[in-house]
Amino acid sequence: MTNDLLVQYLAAFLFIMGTLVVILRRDTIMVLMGIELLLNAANLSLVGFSNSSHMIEGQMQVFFVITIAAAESAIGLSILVNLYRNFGSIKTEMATTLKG
Amino acid sequence: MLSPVIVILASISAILAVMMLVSKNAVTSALALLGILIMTAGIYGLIGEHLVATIQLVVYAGAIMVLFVFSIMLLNLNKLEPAFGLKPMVFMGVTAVGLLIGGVLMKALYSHFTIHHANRVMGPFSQENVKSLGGNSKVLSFALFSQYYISFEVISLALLTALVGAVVLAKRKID
Amino acid sequence: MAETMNSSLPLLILLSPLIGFFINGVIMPLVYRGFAKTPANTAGGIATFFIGLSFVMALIVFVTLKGDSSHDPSLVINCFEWFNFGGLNIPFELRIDKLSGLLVMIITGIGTLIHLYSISYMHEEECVGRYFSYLNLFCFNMLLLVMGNNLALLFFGWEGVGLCSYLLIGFWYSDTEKANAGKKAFIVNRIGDLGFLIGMFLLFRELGTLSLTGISELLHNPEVVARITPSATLICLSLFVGATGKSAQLPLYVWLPDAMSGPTPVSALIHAATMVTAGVYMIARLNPLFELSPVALSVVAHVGAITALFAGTIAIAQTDIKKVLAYSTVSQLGFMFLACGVGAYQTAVFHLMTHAFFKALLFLGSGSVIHACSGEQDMTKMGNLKKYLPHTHLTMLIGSLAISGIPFFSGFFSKDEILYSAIALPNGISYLFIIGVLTAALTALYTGRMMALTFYGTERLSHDVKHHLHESPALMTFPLYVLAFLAAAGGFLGVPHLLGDYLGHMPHFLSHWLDPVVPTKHMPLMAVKLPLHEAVVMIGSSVIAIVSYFAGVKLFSKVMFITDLIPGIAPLQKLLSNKYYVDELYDKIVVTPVRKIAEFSSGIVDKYVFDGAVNGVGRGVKWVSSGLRVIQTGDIQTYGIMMMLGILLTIFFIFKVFI
Amino acid sequence: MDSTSTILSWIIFTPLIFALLALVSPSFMETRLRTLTLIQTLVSAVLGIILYLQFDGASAQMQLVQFVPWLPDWGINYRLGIDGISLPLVMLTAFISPLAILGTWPHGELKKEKFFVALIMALQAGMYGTFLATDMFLFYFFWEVVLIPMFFMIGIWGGKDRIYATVKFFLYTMVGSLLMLVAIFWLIHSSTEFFGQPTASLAQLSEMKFAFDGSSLSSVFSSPQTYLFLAFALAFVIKVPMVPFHTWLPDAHVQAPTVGSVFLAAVLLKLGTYGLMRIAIPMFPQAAYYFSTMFIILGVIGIIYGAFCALSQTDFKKLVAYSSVSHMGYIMVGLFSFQKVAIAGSLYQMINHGISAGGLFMIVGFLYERLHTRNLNEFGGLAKIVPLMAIGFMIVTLSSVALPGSNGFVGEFPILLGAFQVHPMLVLFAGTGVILGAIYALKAYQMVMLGPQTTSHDVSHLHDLDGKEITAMVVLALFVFGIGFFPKTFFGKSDATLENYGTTLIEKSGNP
Amino acid sequence: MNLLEIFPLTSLTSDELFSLFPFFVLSFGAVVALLVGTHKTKGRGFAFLASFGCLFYSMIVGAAKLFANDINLLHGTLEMNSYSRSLNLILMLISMISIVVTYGQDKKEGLLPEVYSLILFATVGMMLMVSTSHLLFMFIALEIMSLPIYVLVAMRRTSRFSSEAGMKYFILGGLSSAFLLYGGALIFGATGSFDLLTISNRVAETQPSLIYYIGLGLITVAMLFKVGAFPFHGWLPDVYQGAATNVTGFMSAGVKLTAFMAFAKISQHLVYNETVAGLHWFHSFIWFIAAASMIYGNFVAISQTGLKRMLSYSTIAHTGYLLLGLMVLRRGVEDSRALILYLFFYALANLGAFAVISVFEEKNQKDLTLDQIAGIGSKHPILSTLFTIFLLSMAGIPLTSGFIGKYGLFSTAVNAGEIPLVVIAVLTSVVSVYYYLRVIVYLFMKEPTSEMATYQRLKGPTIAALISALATLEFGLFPKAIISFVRMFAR
Repeated sequence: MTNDLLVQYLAAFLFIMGTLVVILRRDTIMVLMGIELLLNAANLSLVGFSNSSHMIEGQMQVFFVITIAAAESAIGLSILVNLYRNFGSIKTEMATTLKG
Repeated sequence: MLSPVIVILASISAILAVMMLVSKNAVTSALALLGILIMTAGIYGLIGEHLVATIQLVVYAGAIMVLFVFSIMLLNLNKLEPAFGLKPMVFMGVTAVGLLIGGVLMKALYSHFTIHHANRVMGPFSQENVKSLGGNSKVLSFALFSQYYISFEVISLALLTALVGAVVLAKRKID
Repeated sequence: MAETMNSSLPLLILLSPLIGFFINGVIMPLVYRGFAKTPANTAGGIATFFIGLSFVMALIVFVTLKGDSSHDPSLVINCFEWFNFGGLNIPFELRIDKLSGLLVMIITGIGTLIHLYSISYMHEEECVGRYFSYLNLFCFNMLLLVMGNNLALLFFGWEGVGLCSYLLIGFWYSDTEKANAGKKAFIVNRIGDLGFLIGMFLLFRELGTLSLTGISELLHNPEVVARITPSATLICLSLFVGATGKSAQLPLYVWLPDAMSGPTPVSALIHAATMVTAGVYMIARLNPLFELSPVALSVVAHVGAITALFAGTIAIAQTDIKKVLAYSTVSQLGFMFLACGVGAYQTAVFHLMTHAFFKALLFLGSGSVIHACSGEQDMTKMGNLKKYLPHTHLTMLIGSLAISGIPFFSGFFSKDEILYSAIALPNGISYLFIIGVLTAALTALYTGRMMALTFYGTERLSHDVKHHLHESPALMTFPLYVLAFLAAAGGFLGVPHLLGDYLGHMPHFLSHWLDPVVPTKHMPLMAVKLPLHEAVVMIGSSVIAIVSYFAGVKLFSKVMFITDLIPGIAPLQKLLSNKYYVDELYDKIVVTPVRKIAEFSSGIVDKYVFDGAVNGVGRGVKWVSSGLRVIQTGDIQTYGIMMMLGILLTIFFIFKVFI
Repeated sequence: MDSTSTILSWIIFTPLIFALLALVSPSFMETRLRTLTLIQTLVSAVLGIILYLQFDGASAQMQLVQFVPWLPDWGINYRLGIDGISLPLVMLTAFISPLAILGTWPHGELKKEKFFVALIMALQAGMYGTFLATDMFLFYFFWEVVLIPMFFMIGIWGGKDRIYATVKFFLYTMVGSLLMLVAIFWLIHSSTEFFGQPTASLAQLSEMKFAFDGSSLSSVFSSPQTYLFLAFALAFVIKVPMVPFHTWLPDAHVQAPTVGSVFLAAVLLKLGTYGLMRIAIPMFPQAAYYFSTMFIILGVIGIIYGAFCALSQTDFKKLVAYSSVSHMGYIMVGLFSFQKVAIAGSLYQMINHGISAGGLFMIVGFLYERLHTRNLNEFGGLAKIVPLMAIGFMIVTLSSVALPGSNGFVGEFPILLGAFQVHPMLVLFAGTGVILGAIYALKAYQMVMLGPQTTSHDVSHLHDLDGKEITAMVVLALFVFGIGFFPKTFFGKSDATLENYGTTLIEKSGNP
Repeated sequence: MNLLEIFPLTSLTSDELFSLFPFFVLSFGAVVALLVGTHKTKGRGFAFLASFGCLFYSMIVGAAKLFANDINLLHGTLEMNSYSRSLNLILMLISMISIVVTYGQDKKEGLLPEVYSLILFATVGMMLMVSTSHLLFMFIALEIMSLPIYVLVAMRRTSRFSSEAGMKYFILGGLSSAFLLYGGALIFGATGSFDLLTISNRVAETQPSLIYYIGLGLITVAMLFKVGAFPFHGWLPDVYQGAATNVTGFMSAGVKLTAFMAFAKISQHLVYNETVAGLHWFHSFIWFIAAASMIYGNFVAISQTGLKRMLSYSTIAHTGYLLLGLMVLRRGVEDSRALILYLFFYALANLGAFAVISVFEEKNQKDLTLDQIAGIGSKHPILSTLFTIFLLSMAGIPLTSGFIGKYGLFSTAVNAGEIPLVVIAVLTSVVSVYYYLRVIVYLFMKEPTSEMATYQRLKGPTIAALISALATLEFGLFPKAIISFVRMFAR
């Protein structure tokens, strides 16, 4: 059991947690947070791997991923606002007019 | 040689993650996420990735979380109805599947680290090399502007898109 | 033996009625702007001219054909290639030898007379043009049937005459009965034709040719004979099925009585003189083949004999004059087949000829009677017409005497010869002879009855019929007289030895003349104490004939049915007058089932099985589809869960390989 | 082979050119469209005659071939050619089309006539193409293209249940042809292995041998030839149609406008048998021979079953449709009997059925135009009023009951004769079709023409055939009796091909 | 040692500059469109012109430099060779058509002028995605492609459907891209590189550990999500239905092509790599997914009454067929020809079909139903004929390019011995024929109903439909040119 493995374990756990949040929580804001968590987990694992094998690719990517995450959350939140405007709520089960 | 601090940080963030999943209040969850991010930053720091840790704190823990909390307040979503609209069976099932996948993942990681990790491809940037080259930040910055300029340039498109998109979607006036 | 003369005369004989058909069927309507518009005399004149023309030509050819019994100067002319591919070669070849020549003479000759007769018989009908064109077309097909030097051509004519009889029987088509009669005739014939086809196929498989010349040549070759003998029975029987259809033998005779709903001249020409004898002609023509199969021959003989008796019995209880004649035709044809069956082909042909004479005569006579009685056919409504229709009476009397086999009329010689050969020939069978004698008696009886009911006894005419009663015009009586002469004298072409010697007349002239084509079988009894046997048969039969004929005349000038004399047999009478309920039987066992099957197959099978399967698939797809679309709940969680399961699946697939 | 002659392309593309003409034709042409179509069909017929004259009956080879590279990468090229098998069918198409136009045009105003005309022309182009293509891909291309105009014809101008009928027609054919497509892929793929580079030329493809082992059932179903054959055969027998794949036909016929029915019966069905004759049987002879008995049995069932179904119909058009099922059964029997005579007979039967069925549908059309019903019970005794129609009807009836002297006999006699040499019992059964055929044909004739005059319609003022219809029927009658008496004259040019075809087929099929 | 030696600051050669030129031009154009779009009244027109012009210009440049020498920037971060250049060209064509479709549509649907610049951004993302062979750069490109599309989908701001669709797409898209990222991380962990080529070489040298395969599995899942294969298809019908129709067209054409090309590249390098052992699971997995997608898509499409939704299900089915094409890939790009052809022809048909639909849609309408188009063929023969052509092309009937595409795809599959799957494909495509035909039946053979759709008089979509129809027929009848073109660049 080493730090690297621990970090990877943590990353994996966070990743699963994030997935569960995205799938299980029913209000969009939580779901967005879940996605952030997912990205963060991925970052963690990237950094862990790259660090453990004395590389810097991982860290470099993390910068971009973080930026992307920022952009994504911005768009996500604006979509959420839009959803709120149209449905008066951000519950996902509200927005099920398209089905079948 | 497992460093206890990392263990502590990891376990805290794990607990926070669970909290985030189950908590009824969005703000609580947001704060839990914040916690996780900060813990992650801490771990980055401890394994010697200072620049990443800083950026993690600034961008993530700073900007993004503020954004979230702000929009929670904006749409005053802090009081949420029952969190999971799912039948308990389904909930348990999904969680079980998730954990199963997680377990498989961890097993794979374990085998990786026990079997293959030894003969992995090593890069030049061991801690001391980095030190000798003038520190983590310097190395990364050099790399950023020589090896990653394309990504660096391109990422601006993403940000611009985000900007435009946010404006387009959220702006009140409708013509 | 068949030297080919390059004379196109046979072709002209064949074509001339066809030309007549075209003129009456195509040109006249154009000239007169319409189908019903051609005047009777014009149409009749044209038709008669062309058939007469071919009669003349036939006469010329026939004269060139005469020759002694030794050789057969047959004309074979090849007109053009009909079929020729894949090893099937059927040239359009016409052949005139003594046999076909004789039949051509009969067809064209009697044909001409009947055309003449028809002119005045049909003159007040509409669409006479149609009628005469059909008649000509019939003559064409009939001539093709007898002249075709190839079974396929024979079949051509065979089906062609069937078509014409369909058209002519249904000439008054607006009457459903008559139309149905035509349809029935065609379809029953078709059943026979299938047998004929199968026979041809078998023959082709065995011999590889359908040409008559080829067949007869091959059958002179011993090892070919040896090869096909086993299958000969099958071939002959299936061909004979065709014959039973065309020549109205059991079990396919049912169409002929109904066919009487056609105009009477048609009955005379088609259903007495020519078409119905096609079967006899075919068997006589293929005699070398039939010789190979005693079984088939005896079947032919038995069917013939039984039919003869069967039809005779029916005839005796009929009241419709034409029905009587129809059944008598069936029974006479039975006689011919009996002759063929016992191997006396020449005798069959001989009887064919004489029968053509007297039966045509009788039909035309009855036509004249019906004409006179303004369409009345029921004999119970006639009687004592003798004094109104002298000519008709005279000619019909001769005819009836001929058919009954009163000595020295034509029927006497031919029938007598048949009876004689029924026992005298090697494969002759005595009980068939008995049947024959019985039938002969019956024939005389019902003919006498017919004469009596029609011409003698009390007058039973309804008033207005009586009012219009008149002797037929000369144009109708003339053919009657010609035929009467033939019916009376025709027999002298085949005088038996016994008399032949005394009459200083060359005995069995016709038979000897036909020898090269249809060889004689030598009669074993002929050598020893021949006169005695022949005398016995002859005298016996003539006595029977005379007795029963006059009995018939005498009895039935007073009463109409046997039941009136012997009340005990009323049920029998009923049975007979209903023709043994054969039509009803067929309706039960054939017609109804076919209709049922048809309704079943289109109503049930097609709708529910085949189509049901197809539509079922469609419905199944729709059902699955509506089932599948349920998982698209529109709720994002469902999709997420689906993805999760997808990942699980992936991992499962990965680990299936690794663990 | 290089492009020596372009006449085949002309035959294919003339209708298309006219179709474009019709589509762009200005509004005042609307009334002349029918004339335009007639002109087109006549032009095609003339081209057909020229083709017939150019064709050399002595040679069994593909003639007048044209070769234009199309998709050389995939071995696919625009290859056209004609031989004694396709010649009669092309001629049939060329002659039936003008007759159909003459005889069956609805008297009333037709909606969107422009498109109707264009579709008719496109349909012809497709049919010519299918008969003339000597490239597998091209063949499939045209084979599918034929569907589309027919689909629209039935669907837009059809009767009450037209949509059900047309969709059924399209899908049914689609199932078969898509499986055929897979088989085509397989063929071309193996051609890549066989010749080094892929080729879709029928000539080359038919040089390939596919393993076939008929020793046991398992071995049969483990040999590729079986699957290839079955895939092709399915596509074709659906088109023929062979029982039990026939159910689309009655619906399609009943719903289709008369022109459509005529083309469908006269030519489209022949695509199926042509496919069998050109591709399925000669390319996979052993498999074909192995399954021949099965197909003959199905054919015989088709003959009898179709006849029985026809027997109980009261809808005249349905009756004719089922009679088609019955008659096409003969062709199946002939093709799969592997006898030269029968194969030749089948080819003739294709033409003859085209003529007789076409004629019958024209008659149906005449009656429908005049009385607006197809119910046989509502006719009767018309012969007095419309004698010409009665005569025409009688003539096509004779041809359909295969009376000697009519063309029908020329087809059925050799088929039965040939098939009898190998399957006597089956032919005996098939022969009952001759009887049943007579029954339903005469029944139909009597119900329409004979008997007392019908009371369900006022038929006294019924007008007889007009000039165009007369022309159509006369030409038809000429064909009926011409072929009936002088088959050699009409089919002489096919002999060489048929001879060669039969010989090679029989020796390739391992037929003892 | 000196950092400059490790990270040398190289300057771009003119070749490299030229091959990056299209990206510059497009990004520039996007910004310009953004700016001119702010004009009060004619904003949309200007934005359209600007974006169209830039696209046109960059296409010319791209075409001119099509066969310039290959360049490879920063270990596969950008691989510009004739292959990727041509794909870029196709993508630019697609986005050009969809911009034309958007013109007119935008006013009707009340889309802001930014829509053009967003489309351009997305295009740049797509082009980057097909041009890179660097896993994480692929992630970035994917995001650059997806973010504008999230916005575009949600852009009918007053329509509940649109915002719902945007939400769904965003959430599930984010999830899937996270999978891609994490999968990339795992692969990186296993092999220590992001460059596909390097990875495949390393994998070939040493048997990778399990996380490599799991990472690959995650990436596969992400890709399958983007292309909308069966268990990951959930978003697709809803999003296609909810988005503005021009956007739907753009997605069904562009995103699909991009995702498939990326997927093809990944699987060519990481899976269909003879030297790597034990990747059969991938093959059988894709087999399963393909079959499931065909069956599911086609069967469910049957019971749809909305055209957009029906077409989206048919998209799932087509994904199945395309996966069939993916399975026959080998290392190198030869076999991707059939895939590219099919994708291109399918893109044309889809763009056209959705263009026609958009012509008949009301503002903020949920979907165009079959009843609405009943009997429209007699009122608008031209448009209906165009629509018919597109449907026939999707059904793969001859005369249309769809047939050529299907032919190429299936024959390639048969050559690779995938006959059972091809048979499934063929049988299910019979089902598809049924629902395509049903639309045609409604167009031409049904009687008009009361709620018959009204013609919206949109120039853009009509022109676009016309162009795509012509292209469809042209490639259907004379495919030689395009095929040899593909053959040329997919060398």
